Amino acid sequence: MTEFLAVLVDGLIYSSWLFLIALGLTLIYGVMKILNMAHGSFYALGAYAAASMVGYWLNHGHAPMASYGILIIAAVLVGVIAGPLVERGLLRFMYGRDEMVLLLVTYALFLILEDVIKLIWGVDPYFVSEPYSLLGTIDIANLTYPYYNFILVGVAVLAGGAVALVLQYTRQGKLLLAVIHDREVSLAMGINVSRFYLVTFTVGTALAAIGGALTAPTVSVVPGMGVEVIVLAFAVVVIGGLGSLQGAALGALIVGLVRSAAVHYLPQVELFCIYTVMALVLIFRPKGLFAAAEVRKI
Amino acid sequence: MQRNASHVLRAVLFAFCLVLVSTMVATPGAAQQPVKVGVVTFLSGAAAGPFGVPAKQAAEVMVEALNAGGKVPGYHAKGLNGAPIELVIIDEAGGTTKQVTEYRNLAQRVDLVIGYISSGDCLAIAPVADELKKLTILFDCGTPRVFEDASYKYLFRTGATSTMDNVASAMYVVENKPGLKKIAGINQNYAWGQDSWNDFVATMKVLKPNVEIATAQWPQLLSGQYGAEISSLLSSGADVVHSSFWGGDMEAFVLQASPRGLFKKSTVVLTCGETGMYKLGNQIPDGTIIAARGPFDMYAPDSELNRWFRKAYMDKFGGVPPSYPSYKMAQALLGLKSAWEKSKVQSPADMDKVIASFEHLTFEGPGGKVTMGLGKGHQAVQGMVIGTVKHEGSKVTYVNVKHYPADKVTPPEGVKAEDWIKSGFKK
Amino acid sequence: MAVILNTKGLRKSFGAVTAAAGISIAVEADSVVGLIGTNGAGKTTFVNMVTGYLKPDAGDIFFKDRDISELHPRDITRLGICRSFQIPQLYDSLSVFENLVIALGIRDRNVHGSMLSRTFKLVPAANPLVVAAAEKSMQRFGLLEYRERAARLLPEGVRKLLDIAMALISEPEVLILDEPTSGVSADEKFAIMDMVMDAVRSHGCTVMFVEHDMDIVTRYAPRVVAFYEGRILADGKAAQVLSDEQVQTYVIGGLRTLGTGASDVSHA
Amino acid sequence: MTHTDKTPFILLLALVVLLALGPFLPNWLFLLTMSLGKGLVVLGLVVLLRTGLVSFGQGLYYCVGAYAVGSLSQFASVKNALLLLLAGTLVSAILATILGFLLANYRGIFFAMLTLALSMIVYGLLVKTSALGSTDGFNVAPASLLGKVISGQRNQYPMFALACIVAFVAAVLTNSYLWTALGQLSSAIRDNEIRVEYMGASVRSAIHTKYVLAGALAGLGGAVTALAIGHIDPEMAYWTTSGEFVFVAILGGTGSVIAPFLGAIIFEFIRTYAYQYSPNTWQLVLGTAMLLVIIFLPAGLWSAFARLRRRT
Repeated sequence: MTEFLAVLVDGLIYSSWLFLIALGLTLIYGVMKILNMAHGSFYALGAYAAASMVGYWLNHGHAPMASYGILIIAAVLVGVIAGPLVERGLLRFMYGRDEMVLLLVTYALFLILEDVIKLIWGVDPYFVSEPYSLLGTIDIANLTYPYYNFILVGVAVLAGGAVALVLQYTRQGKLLLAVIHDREVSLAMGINVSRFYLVTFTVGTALAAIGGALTAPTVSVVPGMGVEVIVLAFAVVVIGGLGSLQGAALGALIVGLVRSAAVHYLPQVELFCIYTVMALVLIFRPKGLFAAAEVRKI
Repeated sequence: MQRNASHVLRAVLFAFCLVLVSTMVATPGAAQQPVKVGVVTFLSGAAAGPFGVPAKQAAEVMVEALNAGGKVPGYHAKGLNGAPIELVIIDEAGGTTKQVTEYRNLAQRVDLVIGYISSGDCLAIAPVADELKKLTILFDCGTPRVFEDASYKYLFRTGATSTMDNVASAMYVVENKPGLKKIAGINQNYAWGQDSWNDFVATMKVLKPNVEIATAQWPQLLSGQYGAEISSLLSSGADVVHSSFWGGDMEAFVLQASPRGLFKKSTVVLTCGETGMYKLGNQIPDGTIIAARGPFDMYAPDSELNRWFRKAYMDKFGGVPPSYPSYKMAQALLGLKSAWEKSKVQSPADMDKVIASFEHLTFEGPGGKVTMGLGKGHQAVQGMVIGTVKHEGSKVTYVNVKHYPADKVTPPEGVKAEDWIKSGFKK
Repeated sequence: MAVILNTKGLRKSFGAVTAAAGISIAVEADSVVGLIGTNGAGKTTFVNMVTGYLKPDAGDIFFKDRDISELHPRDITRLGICRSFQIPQLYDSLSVFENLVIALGIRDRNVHGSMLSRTFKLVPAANPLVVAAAEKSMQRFGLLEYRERAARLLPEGVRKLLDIAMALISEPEVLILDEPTSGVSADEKFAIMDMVMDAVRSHGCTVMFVEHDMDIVTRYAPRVVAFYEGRILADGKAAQVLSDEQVQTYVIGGLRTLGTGASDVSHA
Repeated sequence: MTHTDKTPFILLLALVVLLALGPFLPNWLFLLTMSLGKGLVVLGLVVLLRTGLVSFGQGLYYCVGAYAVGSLSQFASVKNALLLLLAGTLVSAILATILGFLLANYRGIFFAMLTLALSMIVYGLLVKTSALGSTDGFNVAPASLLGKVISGQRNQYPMFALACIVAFVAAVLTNSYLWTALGQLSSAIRDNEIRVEYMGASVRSAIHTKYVLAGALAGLGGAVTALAIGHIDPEMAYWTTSGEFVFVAILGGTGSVIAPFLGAIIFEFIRTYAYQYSPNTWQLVLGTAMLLVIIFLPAGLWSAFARLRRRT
């Protein structure tokens, strides 16, 4: 029983981590129909930025508590700098090209960013573990968890909720939904699609960076940390149904729980479980759990 | 012409001195052609930080000193028999398919190759080295399969296999925790992790037949998130947790596990822990058992050579001490130098002489004596050292340091490591 | 005359909307039938059911006394029922010639067993027979001048023609045209229908066409079936049906608002 | 598109030139052999791309083909190169036939992702099989042909020649297939599946056939690579490997069966030079090269050559 509780808690923590990363990915896909391979690089950028900024802050003996704020600031900075740079500087010249071409553009971008990161931060690991242990720990199912883990859960819920609310209740959000539903019609209706693309991509990038920034204190920030998360995030988004918010949430939850169950009860299969889940979901729901509705052709 | 004469003169004088100080004779003339040494090590990806770059930097320090001559204690002759060493460095990232291709390209440009951290790459390169008749020195990769599955003429490995890491760790654990009943493991889900865990468990089964395996965790390589694994380790109630994690994964594991009290509940053995120690510093809890894949870094002997190496390295790279990959790279270069000068060859042309004198060679590295004792004289054997972390104020020290002589932790010639362990370490 | 196509009590509803509430039509071989009705009256749904694109909720479809209501479009096509589309369904990135060659390639498979066994012997574009057939068809529908133009670049009228030409490639026994002249300028529409009718007459073929344009209906369809809200309002000789009171109010009235020359109908 | 297809003659010319030049560039033979192996996989991918399908899991068949070769020479000590290549192709084709029943229902990104998932599952299985060396894989013994050892030799020419001939045959067959009615269906299916069905052809079975062809070619490519490298490991099934194939396919273009080989060769050369002359930033170089191609040659490198040919 206690082990089962542990499965739930571990699963929940892992899910929120996944969701934070997948959220930006699914948002960008939903609006721009770009499956962004470089998403992982933005995650890494966020981690590096956070690690060096918080490191600087603490080394100068400032209040450790403020480091949480700095994590977020670092991520947002990455978002508002890298996002527009990439969207205006590269992607906007590619719109209208095939989805796969766009996928490859972002793949090229991913390769480039890998080295850019290396040129800026080198290959040595960065640590900022202080924020992780700062808040102390709590015992659940006679296991110790740092409170920080639950901050991650909180942020994930917050981010998801915020995006959902914006889409549902603000005018801009409704317009965005229109763009998601049908780009051509929205254009015809005079919606400034390119502005929405810019905003969406920036927000998506920032979300990836936040994911990275909040992960930084729990890991050693090293080259290549972005590679592994890409395909994970893809799996989550595809399971949920591309471009679907609740899909990403459900996908993250499923993957998170399945993985943590595997770790607790059957560690041998950890390697497959995510892809098996993805394959199974696609076999039974070919377009993911929350598939977009098909329009009648003739 | 004038220049040439002065060259000869200088060379003769130089040679004369050499005769006095050592048996190594650098004969004039040919001694000026540089020997091109290809160095293959991770410059990108996750293995660059902990292994690739420290190794590369060590190569640069050593070559600089060797070419200058008279700096490296015990290796005073310039370069290789007076011939300067020229490094050609390429990235090891990208998988075996790409590495074999790059190895073939590199082989055209250099006289010999030193490199390879990934066991997969080592296995793939091995037959190609013999095919191209290109002297190739593996400096770090751990799998014993290289010389167990086959034997090669042009291939050498100046670092010991990973067998001794885990055999010795198991012995150390048993000696220091005689009461242990349950062991657990967390290892990356790939060949390195699997082999390490298997050797550790096999040794345990021999030393403590009734030991129970609480859980064996297999996170994916570079997954970075170990929450669930740590929970499972915590609830497993194991006395000892074995991990062959390296680099970022190892550091992430420590950062995530120590606030959750895993290091208090059980004794953690990190067989590759050393690479992270300098950066992790106080993050690493007291009582953690750390190995360095040999007598390297903090476990290195207090020899003149080692003192020089540490100083030279730290001077060049802003006070960062060399970690075991640096030591192993230095070891490879010194092995090469010894063999080269023992064979008295003048030019890379007669490489076969170098190879002949490399076989069964014994030489001094910053980590102490290295003997090319296995694989028909192509595979190095070395003693193993393990210790336990103890913080002295803000300073990390290592207590209860145990040395394991080579023959206690490595199988005899012609016996596969796993069979040797299962046989109860028969000699 | 023998009934070639016979539907009995076809029902189909999408959620709350009933698109077909028991459609029963018997079509004689070599006859020409016009289907009229306002938008949403259920004409296209009927066509989609007959051609296997939609499965009827209830009722049966017989083609020469064989029940085809469970078959796929491809099987029905192979049996000899072909259709054209309201929105032309073409291979937009390919030229007119390529569109037809592909159609012919598929027909050859349908006519002569296994595609692989045959096609490895025959590269359609290299086969004089195929090229000749394609050229004949282009010539018949006045497509020669567009031979090498990509389908997506064709004017709407030409797209319609190509769409119909492809439907006719496999010389069907029953040809169903879904609004052949919609989106075509008034001066083109008769030309199009004439071409189609010539082509059809060259080999015996039953024709059923959905139309909003009463000029076309009156000129080409001896028999007319009027649809209204998924039911058949009237079915019989064109003159009767078109003069039928209900048809006048519900169908033609509805269509007049579309201004599709229903004015002519009054003195038809 | 009247059938004035010169491709077979160009291919024959290329074959002759390669075989003739081979002896004079011994240092490039290995790289070229590898490129041809990769080109074969990409050729299969091009067949799918023409149908509007992108597989992110061709690595699966590439790997299975290689492992078929490796296991046969390891455990059944089969040494005949042709036999091994045949085996690699067949095993992949069979697997593709089975998986094809499932995958023929998928389109677009979901096809891509399902193929990716399947190949990653195979990757996982291999990593778990320590009998096959887990991630370290194992070495493939040199194979022979006509009683002469051709792979794992200092002299790369025989292996290179074999690769050339295999690639030539595969390319010619694929090319003639693409000209058949079934082959022509590719663009038809990409453009309008409804019309294809209404013409009386089964989209599903057409896609299935193409998928099997692509799988078989990937298997053949893997087999060639396994013989040339002399070592195989699960990395071949990892998603980044499959991604690289897609990259090369786009780089080369889908305009001709020659394009994949062109793309593969140029890709290998760019990468090798990047590796040797900017070891610290080769990914940056590769990524930039890729962007330039996508921006300036939307239809791939082949389009540039096609233009030249039209001019002359």
